[in-house]
Amino acid sequence: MGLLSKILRTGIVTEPLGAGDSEVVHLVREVDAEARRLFGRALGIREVDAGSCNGCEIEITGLMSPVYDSERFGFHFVASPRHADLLLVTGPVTRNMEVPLRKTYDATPDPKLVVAVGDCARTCGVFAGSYAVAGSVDSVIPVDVFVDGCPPEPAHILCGILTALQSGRA
Amino acid sequence: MSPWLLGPVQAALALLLAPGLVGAIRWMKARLQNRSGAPPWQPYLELRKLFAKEVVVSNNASWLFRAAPFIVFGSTVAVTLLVPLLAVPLPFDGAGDLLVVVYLLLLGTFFLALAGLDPGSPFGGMGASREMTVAALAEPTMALAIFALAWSAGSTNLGHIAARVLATPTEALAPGHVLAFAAIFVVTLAETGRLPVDNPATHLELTMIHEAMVLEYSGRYLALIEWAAALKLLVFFTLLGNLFAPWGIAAALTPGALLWAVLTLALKLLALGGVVALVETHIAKLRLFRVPELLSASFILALLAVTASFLLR
Amino acid sequence: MSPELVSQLSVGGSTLVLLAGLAMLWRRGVRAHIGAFTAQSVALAATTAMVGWFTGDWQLWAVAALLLLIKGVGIPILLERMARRFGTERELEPYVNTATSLLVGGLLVLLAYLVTARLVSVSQLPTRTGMPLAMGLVFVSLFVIISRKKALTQVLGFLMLENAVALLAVLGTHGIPIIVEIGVFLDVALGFIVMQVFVYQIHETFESIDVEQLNRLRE
Amino acid sequence: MRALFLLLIAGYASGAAAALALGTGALSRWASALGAIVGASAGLALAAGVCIRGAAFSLDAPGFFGPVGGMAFTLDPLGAVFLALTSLVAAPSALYGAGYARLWEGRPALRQVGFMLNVFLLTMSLVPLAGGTLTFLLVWEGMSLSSYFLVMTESDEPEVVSAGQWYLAMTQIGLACLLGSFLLLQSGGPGGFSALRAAALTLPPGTRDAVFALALIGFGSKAGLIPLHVWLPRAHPAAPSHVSALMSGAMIKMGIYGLLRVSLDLLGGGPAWWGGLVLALGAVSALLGVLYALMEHDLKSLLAYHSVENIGLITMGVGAGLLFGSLQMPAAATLALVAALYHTVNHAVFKGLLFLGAGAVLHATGMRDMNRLGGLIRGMPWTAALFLVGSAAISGLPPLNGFVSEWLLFQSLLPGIGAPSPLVAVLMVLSLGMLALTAGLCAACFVKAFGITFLAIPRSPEAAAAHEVSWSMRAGMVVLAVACLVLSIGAFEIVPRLSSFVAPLVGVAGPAPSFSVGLALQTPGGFARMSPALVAAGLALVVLTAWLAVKAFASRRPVRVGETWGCGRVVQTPRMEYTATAFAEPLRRIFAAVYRPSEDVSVDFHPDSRYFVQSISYHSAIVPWFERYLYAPVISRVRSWSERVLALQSGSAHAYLTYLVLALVLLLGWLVVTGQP
Repeated sequence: MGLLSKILRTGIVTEPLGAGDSEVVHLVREVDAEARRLFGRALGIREVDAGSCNGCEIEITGLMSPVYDSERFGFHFVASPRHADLLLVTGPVTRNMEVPLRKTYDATPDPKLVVAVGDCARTCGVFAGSYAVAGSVDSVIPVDVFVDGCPPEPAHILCGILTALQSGRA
Repeated sequence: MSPWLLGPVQAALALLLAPGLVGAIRWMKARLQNRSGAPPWQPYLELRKLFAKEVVVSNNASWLFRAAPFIVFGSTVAVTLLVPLLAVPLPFDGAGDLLVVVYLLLLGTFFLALAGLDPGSPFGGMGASREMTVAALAEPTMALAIFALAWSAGSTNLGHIAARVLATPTEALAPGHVLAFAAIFVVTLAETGRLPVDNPATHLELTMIHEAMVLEYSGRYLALIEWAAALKLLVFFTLLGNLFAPWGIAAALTPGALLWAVLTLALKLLALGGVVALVETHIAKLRLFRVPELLSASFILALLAVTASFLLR
Repeated sequence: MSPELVSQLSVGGSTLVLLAGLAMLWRRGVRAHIGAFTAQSVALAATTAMVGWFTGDWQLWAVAALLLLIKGVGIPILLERMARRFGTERELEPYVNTATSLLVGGLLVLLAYLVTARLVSVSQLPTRTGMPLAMGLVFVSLFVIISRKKALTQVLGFLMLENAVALLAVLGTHGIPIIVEIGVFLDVALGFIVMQVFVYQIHETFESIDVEQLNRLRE
Repeated sequence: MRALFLLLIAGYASGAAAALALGTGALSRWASALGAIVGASAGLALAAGVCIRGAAFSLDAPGFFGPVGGMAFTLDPLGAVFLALTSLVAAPSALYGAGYARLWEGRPALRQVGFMLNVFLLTMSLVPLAGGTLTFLLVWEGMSLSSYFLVMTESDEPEVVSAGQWYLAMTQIGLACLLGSFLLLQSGGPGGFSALRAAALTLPPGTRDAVFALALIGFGSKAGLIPLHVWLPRAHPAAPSHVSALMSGAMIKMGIYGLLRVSLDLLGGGPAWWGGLVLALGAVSALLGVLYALMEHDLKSLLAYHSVENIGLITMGVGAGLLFGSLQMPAAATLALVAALYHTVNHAVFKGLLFLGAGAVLHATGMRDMNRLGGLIRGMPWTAALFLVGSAAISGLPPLNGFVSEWLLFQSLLPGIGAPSPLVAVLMVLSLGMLALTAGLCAACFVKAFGITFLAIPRSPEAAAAHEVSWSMRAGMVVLAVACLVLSIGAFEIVPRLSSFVAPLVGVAGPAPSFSVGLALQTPGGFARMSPALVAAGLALVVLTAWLAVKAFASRRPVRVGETWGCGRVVQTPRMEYTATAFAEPLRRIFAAVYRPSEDVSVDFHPDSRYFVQSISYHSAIVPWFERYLYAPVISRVRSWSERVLALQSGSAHAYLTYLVLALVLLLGWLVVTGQP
């Protein structure tokens, strides 16, 4: 019963989402109304690591922690792109990950969104010009929102996703 | 309300409550993990979204892949016609008993496993193989627990069992009943893919059993399968609730009694959901080859239940 | 208390006692075994008290209290200390894996039911219905002793056997006189102390309480 | 009735004659098949006539063999059920065989198969018709020999020859036991069954037990009960598919018929240990049958092991019936025997369908190994759908007939738990647990069999190039598939009729307990009610409404065909799929105590560097308990004895003459000593 009493003692630790600063989040493509209406309250996210150094991954796992708790917005992380509505892509697209990333994009049913997380996703960051990098994420698949930062805070990633949905709810 | 209308009303009610039950369990688990979590009605929104989404089907899949969701959903809904959700004089009680319920659920598992194999991905094959292994090992426990119940109630038809326990309240505390309840609870955790056997919230394909089979489904097919899985959980909870503690079930089909029956049913489902949430917060997933130990323990519980019902003959 | 309520309660009580025995077969950790033994002793004391209340015999109440005191509290504390000193690492791979030993346990209960069927039909006492399960526990505890490698687990097996016999006595004959009961407790305490010394010696010579090491003693 | 009987014999005889006379072309194929179909339909009509009228039909030809004895044919309702199921499987198999036989066109084998098939069907149909000992043993041996020749059609492959040897040895041992059993039974009067029934009452208990034991061994070896089942997984895959469908569907049921005829009809029931032994044998056969079936990845031997499993289920019903009969529980005994009979008919239908399906797969791809099949549903949609119906039926899934008889079996074991003696109650609980485990494992095995063979990506070029089989083969399978559904829906009509056949055997005076109320089946004492028709209708209705609702409310977007999701791997090859061995691997580890699996993996690396693997070969085998620990010692001892006896064959004529004289003298001496007239 030690666990139960610890649970009761700590109580709910989820913090309300602060107003994210706008220059980190760049909306690239206008999301059509039907997708926004659908995904407003229920969104399946498939995280794709296209060659990232895992800095962004650690922040993304922060999303599922009790403090940021992305589930309260109706987001839940899914195992297969077939179940997903939004691809959370991190890292520059390496040569090996170019085909798998495109296959993942094709495997996701429409309507679908793509949020590219981290500087590498937009400008290949420190890995720019490397022999192993095929290019930034938007050169492989169409991207809706970029979230800058190396790595971006979980709050910013959350704002990025919410911006993609234009719901912007706190 | 004519008795024949009770069947479809029960089915509709079950369809309505099932996603809510899964949502409530997720909400309780979230609260036990100290986070606010999604609201309990989140599964309804997910189903609405899935029904509107596009369907992507693998090029290896055959017609069976597209027919399986309807068979799985249909067989589970057919079970809700047999299970005493609201009232005891069931119109369809003569059509099927507890064995028919078990075999209808097996029909759903059979076609879901085939649909898992169809696209030809290794995950689907792995999920199908493990799901059928667990289902096969849970059968003997289910059979013995059914007969422990049926033996003390004088019939395997669910209406009779519930009516019998309703008539003699001390029957519910008989050791045979309590042991059968424990055995069926373990089988519920195994059959509906809850924690000790299979983790419903996992993302790692290699540890999945139920979800590995449905990785290939999307759009409305996935919605049907998710809804059928929630319905199966509701059916098992109703079996646990209304067969072992049938108080609150309407004896007459008056609106007042029915309303009271819906209320007590919801309460029972929440209570059982709470127990499952607590169990899932406290224990970790069993390795696949420790699952037979859990199922043989539940078989022993069922065996003792039958023996106990001998002794009190 | 009407007779059939007593028979129902006696079956319930002896089922709880038997379940604690089977939990010993199922779980592997030594600490879990001690917990199972404590629960068993408490259930046994409760059943004895129930029978005492039904027959109105004060001796049974005294026996129940004694049971609770010695086996419910005393021995588990000693066991806990032994477990802490001799290392509570999990039961190594027992001779029979858990799934098979559970199935064997189930078969033993059915065998017990067969063995005591005639006995049950002969006796008129309302508590006769619990006797097959008590006999089942006798077989299960014997199986625990032969199928487990840890000396500590075998000690628990012996204590469980003693519990089973006590339950059988209570259910079969509504309790034997208090003097005999006290004699039984004394020999249990004595046996337990001897075993404690024995386990201590094993630990000293082999640094583990794995009974299999004893095979090395033959020349 | 007499005309139908003669038509039956004439049909099969004409089919056999046509096969011999009309050469090896298409004409001979169709003529022999037509003859068989005429004979089968005559048999079905005869059986239906007897079933509906309930009265026995008998025809005696006393002087047929002169002084030795006559042929006596009687058909009582119990025999009629077995004649019906034989004919029900015979007609579609013959139709299927006509298409299947194109394989042997232009070769003498076609003549042999055509002739032997008709002789086999004739003798098998006459077994339930036999009314006397001589007739019964004659047609029984005819059935065994003709099926032996059918198994040996492709006798150029070594394993077919060894299968034939196993099969012949086991059938002759069975015949020897039957001879012993009937001789003991007939120790008094002439050969007619009615005379035997009278004689059996006067037999001392010791002889009755001996008769029962010998009959159990003889009929058990034909039925394939566990210790005597070794020939079944060898002979069935070796025989042509429509023949194995007939063997599995109908021939092994003759073992059950014989057991029922001897133990219930001739001996009129016996002590409780008879039923207990048969029930225990059935439970063990069922569980071990399905466990061994799980480890097979050859489609036809998998189905053969499932025949052992289903025979186990039927024998459990027979055993329970015998047990309740001896405990004076007539209603429960009738229910158990009805469950056994109904499962016999159902198994004949869906096992015949499955074997024909496996034959179609073999015919189209030339392979039986499931690990090299796969994706056949695209090339062979009809066969896949029909095999799916067979798989769902055998796994006991609701709308089909397997479910109804398995439900009846469950309900028939239940009253046993309330039996007065605790040993019976414990036996019932254990056999109930084993029955449920068997049902679960059977469903798992058929997900493997159907899924790996027909779904996903073809694992070999032959599987990819598979095409649908000819219409006649498909027609045969469609008839059986429809029969599966009809037998389930019509249960409320069939079960009361079966119980009226069986009740007199178990000593139920007056009207037999009818187990059906309106559309539902009801067990004695109103213990359980279930209506297969309502369940099937309800299921169909709900699935239809779900389909319509989804079509109406779900999104209008067209279905997009994409690639299977495999974590984005670049290419999707058949080697990444699950195979039959991989599918059954968790169960193999869980039941390792029964299988004792042995695995050896050999890896050979690339010559240049140890880090690159050239090929990995994985071989795993399970311990064949019965062959290694029961049959091998017996065979080796028999061989050693035969070596010793070989010494007698010294080669000199004089030695042989002396043996003759010696024997004569001994015989006369014995006569003098015992003073026999």
